[in-house]
Amino acid sequence: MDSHSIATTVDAHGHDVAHEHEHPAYLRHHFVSYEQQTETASFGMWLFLLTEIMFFGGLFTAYMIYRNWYFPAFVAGSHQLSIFLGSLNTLVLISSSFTMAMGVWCAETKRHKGLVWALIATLILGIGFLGIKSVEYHEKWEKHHIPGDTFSVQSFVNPDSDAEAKAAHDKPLGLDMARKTEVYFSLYFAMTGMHALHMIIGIALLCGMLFKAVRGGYMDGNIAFVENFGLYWHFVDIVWIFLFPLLYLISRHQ
Amino acid sequence: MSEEFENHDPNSGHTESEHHIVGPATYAIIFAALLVGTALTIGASYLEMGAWNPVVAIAIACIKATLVVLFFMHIKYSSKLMKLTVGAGLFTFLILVGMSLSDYISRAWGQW
Amino acid sequence: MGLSPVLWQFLVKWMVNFAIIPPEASKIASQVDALLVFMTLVSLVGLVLVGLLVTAFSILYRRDRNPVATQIEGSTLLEATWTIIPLGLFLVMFVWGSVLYFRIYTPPPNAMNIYVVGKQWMWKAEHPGGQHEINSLHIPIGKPIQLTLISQDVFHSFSIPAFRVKREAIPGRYTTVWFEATTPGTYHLFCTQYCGTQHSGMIGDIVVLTPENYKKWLDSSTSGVSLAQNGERLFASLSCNACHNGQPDSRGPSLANVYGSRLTLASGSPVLVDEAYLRQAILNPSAHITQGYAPIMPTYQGQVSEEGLISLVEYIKNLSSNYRVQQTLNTTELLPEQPDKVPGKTNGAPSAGAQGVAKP
Amino acid sequence: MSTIVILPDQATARVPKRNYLTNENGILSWLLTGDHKRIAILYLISITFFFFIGGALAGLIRLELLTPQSDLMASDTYNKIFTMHGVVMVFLFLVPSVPATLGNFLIPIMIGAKDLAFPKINLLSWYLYLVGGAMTLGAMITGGVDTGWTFTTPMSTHFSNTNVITTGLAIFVAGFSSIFTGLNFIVTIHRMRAPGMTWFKLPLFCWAHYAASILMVLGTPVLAITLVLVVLERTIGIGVFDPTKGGDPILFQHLFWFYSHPAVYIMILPGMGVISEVISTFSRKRVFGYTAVAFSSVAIAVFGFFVWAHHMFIMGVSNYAVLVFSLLTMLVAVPSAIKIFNWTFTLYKGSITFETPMLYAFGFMGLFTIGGLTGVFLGTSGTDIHLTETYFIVAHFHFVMVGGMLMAFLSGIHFWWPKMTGRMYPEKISQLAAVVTFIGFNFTFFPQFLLGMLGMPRRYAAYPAEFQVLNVFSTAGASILGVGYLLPMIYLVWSLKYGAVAGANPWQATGLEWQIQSPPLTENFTTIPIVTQDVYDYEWLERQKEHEVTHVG
Repeated sequence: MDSHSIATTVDAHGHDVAHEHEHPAYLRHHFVSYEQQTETASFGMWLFLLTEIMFFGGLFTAYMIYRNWYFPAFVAGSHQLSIFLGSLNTLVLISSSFTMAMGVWCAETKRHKGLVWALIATLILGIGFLGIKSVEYHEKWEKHHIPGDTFSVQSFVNPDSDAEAKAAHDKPLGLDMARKTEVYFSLYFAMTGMHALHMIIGIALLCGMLFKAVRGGYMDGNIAFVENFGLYWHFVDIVWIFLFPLLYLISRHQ
Repeated sequence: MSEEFENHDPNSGHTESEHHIVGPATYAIIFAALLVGTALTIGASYLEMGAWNPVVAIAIACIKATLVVLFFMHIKYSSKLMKLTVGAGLFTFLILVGMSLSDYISRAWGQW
Repeated sequence: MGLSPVLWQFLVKWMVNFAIIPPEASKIASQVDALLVFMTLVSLVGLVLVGLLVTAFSILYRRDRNPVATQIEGSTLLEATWTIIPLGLFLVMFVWGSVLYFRIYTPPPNAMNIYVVGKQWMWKAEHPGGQHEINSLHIPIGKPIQLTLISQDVFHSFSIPAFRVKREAIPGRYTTVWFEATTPGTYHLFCTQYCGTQHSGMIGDIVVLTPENYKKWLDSSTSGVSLAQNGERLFASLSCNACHNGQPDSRGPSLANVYGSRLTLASGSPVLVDEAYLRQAILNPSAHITQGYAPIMPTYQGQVSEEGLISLVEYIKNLSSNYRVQQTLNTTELLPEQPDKVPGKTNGAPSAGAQGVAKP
Repeated sequence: MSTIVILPDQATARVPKRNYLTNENGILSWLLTGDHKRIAILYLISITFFFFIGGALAGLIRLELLTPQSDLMASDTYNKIFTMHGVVMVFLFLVPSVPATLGNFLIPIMIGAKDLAFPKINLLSWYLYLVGGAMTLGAMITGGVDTGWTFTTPMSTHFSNTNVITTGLAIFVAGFSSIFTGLNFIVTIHRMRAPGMTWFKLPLFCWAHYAASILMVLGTPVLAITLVLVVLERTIGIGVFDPTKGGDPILFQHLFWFYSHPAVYIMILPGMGVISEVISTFSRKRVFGYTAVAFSSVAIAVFGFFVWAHHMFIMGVSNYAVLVFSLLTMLVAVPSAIKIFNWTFTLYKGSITFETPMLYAFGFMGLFTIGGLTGVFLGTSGTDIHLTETYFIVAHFHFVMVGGMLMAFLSGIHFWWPKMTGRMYPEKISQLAAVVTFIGFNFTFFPQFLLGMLGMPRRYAAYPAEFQVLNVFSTAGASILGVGYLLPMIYLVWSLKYGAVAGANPWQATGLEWQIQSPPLTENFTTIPIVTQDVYDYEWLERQKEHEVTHVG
């Protein structure tokens, strides 16, 4: 604690220049050991995921309140969603979570090929998820189920005019309740939209990671990024695990 | 929150939780369990259970999420601090949802 | 060294009228003030205590007098003292305050109901007798008055400092507050929830009158059509009576004496019929179907203004028999006893006189 | 009056040549720095900038309220000005003020670390803050926004045609800046402590920041999603808060206050941390009831999440919810009372001197006590009905935020100024500034309590003439207050060049930050310290000094 001694010099970007004992190059200057650095990184990532929980928390709160208020509208609204596509997407996302977990394992055990293939699989599955989601969104667009000025309650006041509503044997809703389906679709788009946004951010990060992995990255033991991305990807998966039953499944009975 | 404040030295603390590598076998089992859970929840949605439909669906979703958190996200093998962090997030989430709902539920009190 | 004369005038005027609380003009005001005085005293004691201690310690233990500090870890006893005593005092305030809160927001059953609609940037008061006011409210002393508030657009807040009451007017939902004025006079009415450009212009007068003067005012400012009468016309012009007529084969439930009763809805849940329920049932009938009836009622959202809804609600509240409903249904004749006051708006054109149909 | 200040011999003393300020030169070395101390300086500059913008807006508000009519400006201009004042002061000054400047600078040093856990994220959070600030300024210049800083729906979604979207997104971005700061602090305090630095050897400053960071991390995202929904409602017309589509505007209030109530603890807790340090140092004494003060910070953070609906007592929430939230509000008032009494008793048997930071701290204690106690008036549901939405609430939160937080901020800036710059501020004039600020503050805001009691509503451009005298008092006080804030600005800048050389530990304080040179090295410590002494251990410090003397002798 002698303030005037000049011992080691450390530059602002954290690379030890004069430390005698061996440290890997990726150990940043302010950490004592690599373990401290990775633990710190994953703790930070978890705290970030907590903010994500709260971020979606507001939407879940809104969903619970309005589902109780406008149950028939939520039933009719959920009949507009395809269980097949929803289930397929769940399958896709769980698989991508699995491949990502395998990717983390490959990185931990320094399997270069495995990591690259796991990341490619994750990437394809992630893009596949968004593809299926966009098919669903497109259908909503065509049927004027996007909230806003163009929103149409036709499918709900006159279910016979609508294939999905007819298939679900929907009874016509009163105009007032039919209008409340806009609340359902507002939440549907807000929740799945926020989820999709997280997927898009994830895919962008994944591309960068894959690029680095192909060129031999992450084989030197510095896999904090892979691990933390894994945490993020699994979190996005968990959000979907809740969105799928809430939006697609639980309201199907009336 | 008391464990969080126990007097432990952060630099010796990390050695207690030696980095645990979860193997492909575990991942495969969890993956299979998640698929089974998905199938179950879809199947359950076709059954007529009245008020129990959402309960069952949410329960299955919670189990699935727990599996992902514990194994895919390695919380089962992580330090107490991490477990506590996850718990804190869940707790605050429940506060947000629960206390907001408390207003909505009790608005109708005295109205029957 | 002259004070500016303008400032001097202010000061004199202010000192003459100095007050730290507004006049107490309602029954609840003195009760609120009692709690305020209690809280102010507790606060002063706390503040003086902290102030004295800080001053005393600063003098006694300044470095000149006490060059070496005595290290003290703390004292559990003291910690407990200043945890428990404030907590106890706060809990007293909590209980006392909550009692007042429930009193202010639980109208007595015999209260006279006045409807207030807030819009950017004015208050519209609708008296049951058909008196309409803008930015003012005339009320008698000695009678509990319930305000049923709603907003047409954004949040507003109906505040009467002299009565110590305040309630937000919320878009899409009724809220209530009540008071009993005690002293005649004119008091401030403020909108206290920020509501846009002319927020500070959304003010008015609460005119508290003696019962005699109030009666005079009522007679001199009536529009001739009470809320219920206007509601009756709306009821007919919107053809509500086609279904809600109390006949054995009617498609809608009878509305006579429905106010204040407990209904069972089609969903099986019981509900108390109050103003808010009636309003909701007109706008969102699907969720408010009485058990045993088919969900065929159309919504009137967008077709009736808030004032029209108030008239309808007031009409249904006062409906004690279906006799006149059926009369109008059979004869399409309306309000035969009122033709002189509303010339040209009687037979044959029932809708012409009804106020409250929303403009397209 | 005696002083504890011990400065090195000014004839020979120099500010150390090698320090974090001189380590690298050039503008890029600042803009791309990972050094928590440099980022703190960057924050200090940008926050001061926004503080003076917000302050200028406050001056305009007070000028307008000099007369009952809206004569200086039209009412919509007035509305835009108080909205901007709120947005700038809350999101761009108060929330980041102490944490992003003093917290950033000191937390790593106090716990014996070389830097925060994530230096790049720390820098990112400053850039996010700048982007948020720039967007806010952009919104202000291109027509302003007139919803109030609370963005009440449906006012903000459907009835305002001003720049709500830009401002909302600005707050969204600034919110992420705050999230990253909080995240960084939590991780740092958990993971980066020096050997021997146990939780109960942490300075209370760190405890307070830890508690505030929990609120930042868990509260801010709820505000973020709420603002996203408001923006979506304005742009594409979704129907979550819109009553005409079946949404509930009160849900917006719930979500908004779920963040914005804890936000007041985000603002005040770091200030409390500063006060703990200052009072301990200038009384030469360990903080009375260290554990109680530490845990009361955490208690405030935890309870802070349970009380948000007390902002909505008259908004038509259920009466039973009001009961619950009012009761919980009373509970959250207790830890604040505990802190006040513990600070008071820290003085007991101390050896007190009255340097500027201590004067500000006394100011804090007085004003925060008033602010806290009047908070109880508002947390009590029965009296809240009369007092809410009036000038009483304006006075209350200014007593807590300006009287509390800003006093603490200035106290901390003066206290650590020698550490940050290596030079002392001029003592006499700064003591004068502290007194002027205190007097000006009371002059400005105490009349507002009376105005509120009398029922004058807040956010009124024009008001009934009977309220004028008190408003004149308030405006007069504001001009004194303005002088009080300008003075430090001037003499602190002056001291950068002409201030006395401070030396490592001018206050003879115990914290780790005082055991290293001023200004510190980029890496803070040449060797990671091993902490053996207790926190606020003045006896250890005495021994340390004796040891040095004998050593030199």
